[in-house]
Amino acid sequence: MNVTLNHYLVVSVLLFCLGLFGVLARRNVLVIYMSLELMLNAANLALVAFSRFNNNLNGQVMVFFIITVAAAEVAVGLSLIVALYRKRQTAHVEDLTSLKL
Amino acid sequence: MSLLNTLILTPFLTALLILAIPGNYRFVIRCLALLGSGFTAVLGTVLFFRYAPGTPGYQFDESAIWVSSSILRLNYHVAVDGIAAGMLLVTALVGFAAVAVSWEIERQSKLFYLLLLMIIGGALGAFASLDLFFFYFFNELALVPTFIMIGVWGRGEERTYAAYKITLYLTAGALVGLTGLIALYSASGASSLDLLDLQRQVAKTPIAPAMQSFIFLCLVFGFGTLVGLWPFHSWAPQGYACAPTATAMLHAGILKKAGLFVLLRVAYPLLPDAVAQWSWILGVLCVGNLLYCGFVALRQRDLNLLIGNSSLAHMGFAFLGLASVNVIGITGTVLVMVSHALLAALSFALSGWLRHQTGTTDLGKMGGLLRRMPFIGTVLVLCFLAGCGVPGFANFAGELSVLFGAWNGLPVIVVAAAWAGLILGGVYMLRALRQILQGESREPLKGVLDAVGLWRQLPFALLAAGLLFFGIFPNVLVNRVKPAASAVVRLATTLTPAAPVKAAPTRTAAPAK
Amino acid sequence: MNYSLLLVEILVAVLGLGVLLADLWIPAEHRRKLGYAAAAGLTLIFFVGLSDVTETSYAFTAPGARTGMYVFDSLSVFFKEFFLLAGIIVMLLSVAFSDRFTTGVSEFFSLTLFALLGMLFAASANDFVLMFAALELITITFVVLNSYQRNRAASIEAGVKYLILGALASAIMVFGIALVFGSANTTNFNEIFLAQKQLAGNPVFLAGLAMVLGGLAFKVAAVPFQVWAPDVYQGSPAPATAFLAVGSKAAGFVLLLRVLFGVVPQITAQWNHLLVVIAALTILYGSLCAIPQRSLKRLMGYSSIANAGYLLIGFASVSKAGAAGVLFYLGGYLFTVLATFTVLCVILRHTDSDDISSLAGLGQRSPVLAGVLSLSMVSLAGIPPLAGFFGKFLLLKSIVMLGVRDPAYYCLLAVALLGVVISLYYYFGVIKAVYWGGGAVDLSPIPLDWPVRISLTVCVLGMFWLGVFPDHVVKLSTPAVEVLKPEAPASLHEKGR
Amino acid sequence: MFETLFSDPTVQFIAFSTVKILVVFGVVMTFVAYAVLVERKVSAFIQDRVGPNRTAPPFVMKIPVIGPFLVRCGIFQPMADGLKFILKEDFTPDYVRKVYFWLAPAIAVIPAFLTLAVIPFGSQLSAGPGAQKMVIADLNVGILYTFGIVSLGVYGIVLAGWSSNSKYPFLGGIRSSAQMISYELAMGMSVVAVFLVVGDLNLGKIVRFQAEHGWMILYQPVAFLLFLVSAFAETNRLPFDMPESESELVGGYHTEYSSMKFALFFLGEYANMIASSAMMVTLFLGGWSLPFLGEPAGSLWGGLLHLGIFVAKMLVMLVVFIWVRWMLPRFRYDQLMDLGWRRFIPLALANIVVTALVLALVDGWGKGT
Amino acid sequence: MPEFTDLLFFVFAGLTLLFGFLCVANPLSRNPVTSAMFLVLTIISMAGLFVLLHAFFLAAVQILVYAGAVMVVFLFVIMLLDLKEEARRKLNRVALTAGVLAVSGLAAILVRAVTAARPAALALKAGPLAEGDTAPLGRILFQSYLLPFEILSILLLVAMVGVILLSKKDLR
Repeated sequence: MNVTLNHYLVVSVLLFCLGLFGVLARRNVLVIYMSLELMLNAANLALVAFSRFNNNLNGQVMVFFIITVAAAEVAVGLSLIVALYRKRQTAHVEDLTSLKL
Repeated sequence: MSLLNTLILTPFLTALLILAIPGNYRFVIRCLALLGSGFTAVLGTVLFFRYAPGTPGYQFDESAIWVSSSILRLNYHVAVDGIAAGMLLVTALVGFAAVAVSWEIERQSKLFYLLLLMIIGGALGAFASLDLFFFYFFNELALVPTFIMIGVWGRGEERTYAAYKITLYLTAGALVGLTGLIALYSASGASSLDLLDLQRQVAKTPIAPAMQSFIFLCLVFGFGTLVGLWPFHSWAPQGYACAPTATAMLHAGILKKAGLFVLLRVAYPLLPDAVAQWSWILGVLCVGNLLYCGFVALRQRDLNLLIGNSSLAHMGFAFLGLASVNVIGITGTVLVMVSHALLAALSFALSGWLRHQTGTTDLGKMGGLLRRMPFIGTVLVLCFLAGCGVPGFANFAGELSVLFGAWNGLPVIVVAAAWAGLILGGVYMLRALRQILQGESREPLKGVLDAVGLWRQLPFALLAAGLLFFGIFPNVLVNRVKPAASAVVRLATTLTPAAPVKAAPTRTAAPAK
Repeated sequence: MNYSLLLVEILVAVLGLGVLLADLWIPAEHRRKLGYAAAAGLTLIFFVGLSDVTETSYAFTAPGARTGMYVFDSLSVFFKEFFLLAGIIVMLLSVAFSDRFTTGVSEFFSLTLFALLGMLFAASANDFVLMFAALELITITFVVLNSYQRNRAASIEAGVKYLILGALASAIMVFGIALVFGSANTTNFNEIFLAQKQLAGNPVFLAGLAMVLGGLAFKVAAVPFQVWAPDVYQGSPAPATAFLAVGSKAAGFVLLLRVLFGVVPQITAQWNHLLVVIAALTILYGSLCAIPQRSLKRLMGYSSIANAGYLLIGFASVSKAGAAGVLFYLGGYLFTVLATFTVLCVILRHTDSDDISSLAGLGQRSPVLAGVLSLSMVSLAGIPPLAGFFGKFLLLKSIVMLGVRDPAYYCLLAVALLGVVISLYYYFGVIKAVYWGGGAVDLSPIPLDWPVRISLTVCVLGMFWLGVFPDHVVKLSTPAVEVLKPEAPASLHEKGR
Repeated sequence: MFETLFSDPTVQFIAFSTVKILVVFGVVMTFVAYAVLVERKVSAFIQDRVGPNRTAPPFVMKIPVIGPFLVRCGIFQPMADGLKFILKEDFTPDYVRKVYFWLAPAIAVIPAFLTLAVIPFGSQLSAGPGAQKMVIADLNVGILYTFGIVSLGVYGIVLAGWSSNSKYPFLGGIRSSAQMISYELAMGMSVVAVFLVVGDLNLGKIVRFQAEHGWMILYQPVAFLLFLVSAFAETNRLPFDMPESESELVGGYHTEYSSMKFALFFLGEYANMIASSAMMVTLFLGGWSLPFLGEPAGSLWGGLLHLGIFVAKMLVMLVVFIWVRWMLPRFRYDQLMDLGWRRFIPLALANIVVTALVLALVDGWGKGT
Repeated sequence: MPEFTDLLFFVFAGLTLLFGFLCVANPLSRNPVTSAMFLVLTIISMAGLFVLLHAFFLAAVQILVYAGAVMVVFLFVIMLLDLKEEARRKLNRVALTAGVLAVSGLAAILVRAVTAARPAALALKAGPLAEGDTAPLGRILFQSYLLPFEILSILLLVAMVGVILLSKKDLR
């Protein structure tokens, strides 16, 4: 059995769905954030696989960008979560209640 | 600048001038508003009498390209035919009267006159527009001022509710009507909302019957709501009851007519197949206006609600004339429109005076006022007699024409209408007169004042004079209206030859005369 | 490489960096003036930076593509003008609002400029990679801007919500881009356009496209990606909310226009029912949920959802007229929303509450503010003679006739009309509060400083200009959509007249 | 059969790699053990003491001349230390987070060894087609690999601090992660300039470049300085041993550790030192080359010579590490961060820009492979 | 030796998925630190997949940036906040089931899409171009993709400014 593009894509899709599940099911902001990273990584895997099988490097450049963006996002996000924690002593989405009807 | 443009622009320019004046210069503001609206009234009268009677077609034609692009082509196009001439005249007159009776406004008068002038300008623009987009545009200008005026200067605890109700009903109706207009734009293939372009295009290639029906129903129900077509009428009495005098005058007198105006101008000439198929709806629903609203008026203990409901009943005549689809009926409709404009405005002006003096509109709390305010009492008698359809007033001519016109196709409804209009109307109008003017003069009403002096009497006199003038010389109006009405009827009865029109349940199309 | 195409972007970037650096040498009490300087700079860029478009030009060609990833055409210029104008007004707003920030006043200006930069790039994106980069710049900048008042719990929470949901949308979009890249072997818009016939049958491509659109739907707050909007609008500082409502939304829409009509028009035509459903649901959601709101900012959040729904009508029509309607509507929306937020900024300075009841007595306190707020509500509600009306007119016009062939459009039309009527209720609720809302305690007049006056004047003039003399903007938007190539769906063709 | 199997290049590759891994591991372990001894000796020398000089198995003293000398050198001290670590009671406090408490030392020590995989210890062992390069993994992105692995080393310390569930270890763990991340940046940026000059990320090629054109320290003295100082910070050595600083944090992240687990941290620290030294030698000090020995070895002996050169240079660097430890006082934490972020990173950036400009001006655009 | 790399693929893919699962839905522990550590492992095994796809540079960057920097910061924050709440909160079973169903549905659709799209026998046809080495990647990055690169550099600046603003102490 030869490993083909589809194998990589299936792995990537499953990883993406795992991340999505984490976002939906978990209630801790930090874990949700990690699940989002997982989703971005799934996209990275798909891009690298496509890049390899389409025989060009454009996908890999895209991965480079995604990693950059993820790093920036994490930096801002974590500082925000810390600020939230300082203010509300929680990192739980269900406690984010000051903005309601 | 041409006469017509000046007429439309004067209120807006006056409003701009007022905007520039600080809010605490109340006297200056009021003078300016009176000046502007008075000038408008003069212009409206001049226009009416300079309109050459007896000729079909449009006069004072003015047009300019407004939007011209591949996706949309709209013109600013104003012109006057007989129907519009009459409406412009009464609009200008009622507008002046409305400004004149607004001396009672004390709070935020700058804003009040701004809004009032906007309504007047909008109504003038709507009646003068030949481009339907501008008709809609001008007509909707009144919406927000109405809302704010009822809310800020209105009366009663329920004024907020009434303001919302009137706004939501009118918007919903206008939007449905707008849908019809847009559909007309696209379906006609004229790629224009200019009435002349539309007529030309429709004469060449009529609109498909199914589409005609869609547009017609949109227009009837949409703009019908603006007129107070039963059963979409309930906003009107309550809204008028809560509105300040000037707003109620303009709204009941003028703005309501815009819906009828667009039906006459657009729905009838451009959609003959749909008229043939669907005009019975108006015939049926107008009974609701005539009878239902008549009976409701009968039960009212509040002067404003009574006037409001009776004005709805009068609109029943207008609808009946439309449903008749012949020259007499349509002419009658226009006469009703014009005369009712004066009548409704006068009624609300009087009721406003009474309320201001007595502090109530409850009929049961008034009485014996004729002795204390002879001038107002006299005008009130004149006004209510006109409302009953007594000969000698403008309404008589209109209602009679409508009944004659409708007799051909709709005899049953005519009987109902005549009964409702004359008997019911007579009953509640005369009863109200008795309760207000006759009988014991109650203790709290000792201090009431009559309208004294030219400035106070002028608006009432003006409107009453108008009623009498058109009652005595109806031909002045009929001469101007009839050619336009015949044109409408001619177009409305020219069916699409190829289209197989299914036999409608009640076919009301009468042959052109 | 023709760098002169990027003149505006380069100037804005330099301006942003300049503000950031100038902060080092400017004493704290003069930092507000940096905002004026930035606004002046933007005005200058607005007037001198944009050249006329003679032909569509491209820059930065990726390997394997025939055109560049940066496009300079009339559509992009239209939106660049839009964004710059929005940026100028938001900058004035920020200055007016800036005394409510405890720290980082000049950084706020600078970040606003960088968000603007992202929008400018989004207007010119001709490649999914550039689109992604531009959108991320916008998103992350807004995360910071939204949580700028970090001593307010609401602001922080707004930031966190925007962050999480924004990152989720980004992740979905990125995965979508990966699938699109994999199936098309390019991320260039023009290349995909040429290959769309083969790609239309490729499930990977379709899945990817759907995910990309999901990411864009987040930006414009369309159902089902709308949940963030009310919370974020309510919690964020007012200038940030204003820019979010206008700029970020418009950036989403320009990209939606490019992708749906410029890249995959055939697939869009097949998906027209989906667009109809989304537009209808968005309108309904926004309108219905707005009814019970008490906070003006939150109300604007729901209103922004509803407005996104109206804008989507233009997409559902799958026509150039619809696209032009979208452009015009956005133009009107710009002035309207910014007028609202300018008033809101001033009110927040004086009452410290954005509750609608706190507007009571505004009619007496400041007739100007009351008037402007009422005008913008009227415009939002879509009533003549203001900009909102003509925009709604254009959008409704684009679908009225489609109903004959496809009854779904009648349903959409009905929903849209219903939405307008409902919206009247809550917009007029604001007017009511302004003019006869009860419970006004403080009736002291509200003074207005000159940046606020400028901003208000510009917005009001803009609303009237677009409403009363729409010709100019219609003429601008018509050629702008010429670069798009929407194809009406087959079902609307088959019984051609 | 064995012959045929062994002629398969893949099997050959695996076999040689295994041998290399084993040898390197063994050598490094020995180095670690004796680095500790050297440390103690050097410190003794600097403080004018004698250092360990009497631990020995009983029979050694019996050997004439050599025996006492070896004992006095302390050559058996490391063995005794090792024995002590193994035999000591392995105490796990009750309140720690068990899993991570156990994992942390292992995580701390592994990356240090993995780093060594890409370092070219010598040129090659023999000439001809079968010549084996003296590097375990000849990666094209070698240096990035190193940095990646080094950055994983933080986890061990952070987890150790956190899992100990007590105040001082936690502070130590937090400090060290911040410190290591900060200096990783300066370190990474300092070597960018090196790559600009060489035009390749492969460590073997970098050494070959130096063999041909002279040592990198001549071209990039600033980068070397930055790298050197950052290496001290990365290995948590004095003057940057904030994570452990005994006087403030008791013992830092390994306060709660004892016995073999403590030994693993110890091992990790010294393995890191060795790896850093090897890296510096490779990047800046010419690797296995000497000014007059530029060519890759053509024979087994040449190869061994290169190996020797490399090890010698590495030892010198190790001694520098140790020497610095006993010469300089500890920094304050804010000074440390200030130095990293506000001095080194800008300096490294400037160095990159200057290097790039010089390269562009001297050679024109597009130099490199 | 293709079988060998195939074997490696299955090893790394299996590990990636396993660790990924343990990261988001660890049945034994809901401690965020555990999640973070498994995410690190996921990232590392994914780097292995990258190497199999000849994306060497990205494999290194993946470890360097994600595992070495991003996740450390994560861990840092988790530890600083010392979150214990997750453990004492009850799971919302309805939401969980709905989530599982929705996500598995999505997974089924996507897997079907990707497996249906291309013939499964598509072979590796990687030429020299697709080798993810530093130099070619750098060239394409700094020439063709210069514009997004520059935008992202501004993005990083924004992130830096933002982080400082959000987390520094109030200076009054």
